[in-house]
Amino acid sequence: MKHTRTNRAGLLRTWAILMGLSLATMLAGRVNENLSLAPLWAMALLGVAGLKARLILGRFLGLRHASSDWNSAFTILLVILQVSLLAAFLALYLPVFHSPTP
Amino acid sequence: MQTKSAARNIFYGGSLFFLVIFIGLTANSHKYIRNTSTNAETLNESVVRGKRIWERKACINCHTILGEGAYYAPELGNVFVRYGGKDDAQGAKDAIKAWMQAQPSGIEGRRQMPDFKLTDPELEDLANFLEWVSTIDTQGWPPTDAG
Amino acid sequence: MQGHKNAESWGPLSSLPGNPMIWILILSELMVFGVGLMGFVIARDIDPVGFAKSQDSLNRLAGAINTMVLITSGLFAALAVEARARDNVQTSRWWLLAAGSFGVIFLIIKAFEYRDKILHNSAGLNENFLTLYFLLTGFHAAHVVMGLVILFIVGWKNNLENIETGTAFWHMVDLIWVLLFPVIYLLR
Amino acid sequence: MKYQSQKVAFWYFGAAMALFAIQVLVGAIMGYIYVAPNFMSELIPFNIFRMLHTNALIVWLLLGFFGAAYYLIPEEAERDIESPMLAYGQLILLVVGTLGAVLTYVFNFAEGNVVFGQQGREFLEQPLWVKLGIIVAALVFLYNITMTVLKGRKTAVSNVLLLGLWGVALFFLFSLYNPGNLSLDKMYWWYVVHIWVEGVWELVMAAILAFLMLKLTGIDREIIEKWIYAIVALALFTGLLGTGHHYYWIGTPGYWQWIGSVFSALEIVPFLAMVVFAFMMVWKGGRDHPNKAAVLWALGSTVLAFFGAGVWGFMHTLAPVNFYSHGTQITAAHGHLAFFGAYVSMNLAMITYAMPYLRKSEPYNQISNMISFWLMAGGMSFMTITLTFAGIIQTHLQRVNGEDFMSVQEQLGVFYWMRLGSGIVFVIGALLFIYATFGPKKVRA
Repeated sequence: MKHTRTNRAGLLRTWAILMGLSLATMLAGRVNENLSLAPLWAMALLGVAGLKARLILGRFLGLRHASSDWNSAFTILLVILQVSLLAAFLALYLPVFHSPTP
Repeated sequence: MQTKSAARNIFYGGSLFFLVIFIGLTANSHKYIRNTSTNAETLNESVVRGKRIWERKACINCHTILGEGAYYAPELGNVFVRYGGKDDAQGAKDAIKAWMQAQPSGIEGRRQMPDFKLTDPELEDLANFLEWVSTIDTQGWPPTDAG
Repeated sequence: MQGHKNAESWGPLSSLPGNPMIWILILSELMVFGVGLMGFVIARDIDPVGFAKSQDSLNRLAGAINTMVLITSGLFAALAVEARARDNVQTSRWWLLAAGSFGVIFLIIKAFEYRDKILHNSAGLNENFLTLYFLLTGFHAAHVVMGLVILFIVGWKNNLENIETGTAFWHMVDLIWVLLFPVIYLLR
Repeated sequence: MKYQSQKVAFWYFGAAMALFAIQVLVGAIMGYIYVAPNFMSELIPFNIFRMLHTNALIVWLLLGFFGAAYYLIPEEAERDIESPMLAYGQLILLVVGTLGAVLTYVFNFAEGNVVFGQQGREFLEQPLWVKLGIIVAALVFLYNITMTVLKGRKTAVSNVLLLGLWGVALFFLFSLYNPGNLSLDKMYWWYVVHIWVEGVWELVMAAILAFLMLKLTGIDREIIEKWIYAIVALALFTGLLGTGHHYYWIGTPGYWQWIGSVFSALEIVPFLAMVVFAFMMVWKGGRDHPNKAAVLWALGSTVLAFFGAGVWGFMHTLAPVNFYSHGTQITAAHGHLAFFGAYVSMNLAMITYAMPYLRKSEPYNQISNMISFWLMAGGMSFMTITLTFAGIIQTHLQRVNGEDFMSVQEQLGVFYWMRLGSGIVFVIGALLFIYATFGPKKVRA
């Protein structure tokens, strides 16, 4: 176990980026409108979420002070998660699902 | 030493956290069983007596009920349904009683059910119990009437 | 005893900041919520129309605001560690209080959302959706409550390791929400 | 053996092994009844044998746990047991209760009696007076052990062990609650059964494993104790909500299908952690402990538990799979390997380790002990595989095609013959084990 040394400016910068990403998602998604996302938008949405999660891990949780193995491990984990979610989301576009909807 | 006591605290705290959630969910399920998935009105004394007979004859150590038990003899959670009780309740109950009374079959090479020497009222209670069990909302289980 | 096994040796986990147990927890939680979210998206594949309709009945704005509440709360938690690392105990306590207060705000918004959902508009919605919505966000909210308790404890037993470990839990709750929110509220 | 009072464990292990012998012999009879159903059917029906088989298992595992605690707590706390007399009294109480239960099941002399009649909920058939006796015995035990620990050195091993055993006693209280509503009955029944075997027993198992690793490998206590917390944390974090995998089809709400699937799927993780932990410790420890059989049992236990509880549990724990497999021979397959791997083997590991010290003999009766390991592990693995195949076929014919239960069973005869064969191998292994540990002392040449 080890302790991390962070500085305030860095934390504030991380916070600003996270807030910026959240606001951007909110505006781009026009939060209160009921629109279907095209595959590209879904990919962007999940990508941004993964990125935010990675930022929280690296900056707030101090993962970037750990070994590079751990850093890649968590990156891979998040990528696997978001890609699987995306794949499951896009599965609807497969012809199997193009049966007549009720 | 530091990290170990922290490890211990995380273990205690985390376990307590999950225990509280678990108890909360069971409390919710308790209410659900009472009000939604089982029928309190038909759960009369005869059904409860039937359940006690089911227990003291250790039926569960051959049969299963709602899938739990000994896998040696058929599932009885839906035996009432299997005997056609949805259309003819009395017929199904009579058939269950007749089956009980015909045991053991004594057929060579066939699994044997003991003769439990139940009286007529006891048979009635047991059949009522099995009828009540078949009305539990089990999320659609079992997949076929074979149990 | 042979070898020089130092007391801090957790094997590969040693190089992680904060208590290694918290990282085991973070990994497990990522798995639990990851599997839960997968279940959600797959259940959506079965009834996309019902899911879209159900999702439209959620208050997306409340969810988005809550994202920012938690992110800000995370900043405060991180500042608490930073203050404590400079041996500034009192400041770190203030930051923890700030982080906790934002956690409470999160829960209040959540409570309004739940009340809305339970009282008014659950009829005719996809049952899988509702179950998963309540399970995933409810389980997350339970973590927020737990996090508040932890923040209180580490504010009280105020040392650097405790604060690092306690805020790590808090960040994890934040992290989970960041992954949860878009999938449940936005993906459609 | 460093403390005189550890000797108590000898009698606990002896009683446990006597019941173990009964359990496996009854098991073999049941295996025979499966292929020759008329055997003894008028004299002692199958359901009586089943009660003996499962109850003997539960009681002997508990006796083993108690014995293990009485053996390892003095070494951990660095003092004698608070009261050896109480420990012997507790054993007598348990033996009397066990005999009482056996007589009640076989002769059924007090049927329907609230206090003396058997209470036929699976695994909890003990008459009320026996249940109360078990609770008293547990209280005596907890008092005895807790006092020993409180007055002595406190270690993570004794901490976890104590918590596990307190949990065993606490959750057993739910066995006294038996409502007339079958769904409620089942929901709280699992409070005992699941939270025992997939919760607090895992704590006991992990504590015993940690103790054995301490003794057998010479790895630093610091390292072992941190791992033990990580393992038991994973066990309870997944195991408590993992109870949900029993709440799919018994009248409980549908959300349990999600909770049960997710959390019980992760129940494999602590078992994997135990395998990794045990092998790492043995590999890194490098100390060549003379009791090779104990090392074999400890390592074997983690691996068999991983497969039996972990892999075989995972196979049918997801709700959509369980919908079809629930209550078939697949459950039987899983149950057998899980119990054997996790709890039987860990108990036998402890007995293998402790007996030479308790009997003041060198631990060199090992060849037969190690052979017994391979006989039991091999027999049980083969049994698991045959039952799995039987279960898969049963699931298909009965749950998908909807064929009648008995006609399906008749098509599974060949698997039941193979199961009987593997069961007999297991019985031979079990008897050999008892001979190896309790038989004539072997002195170093």
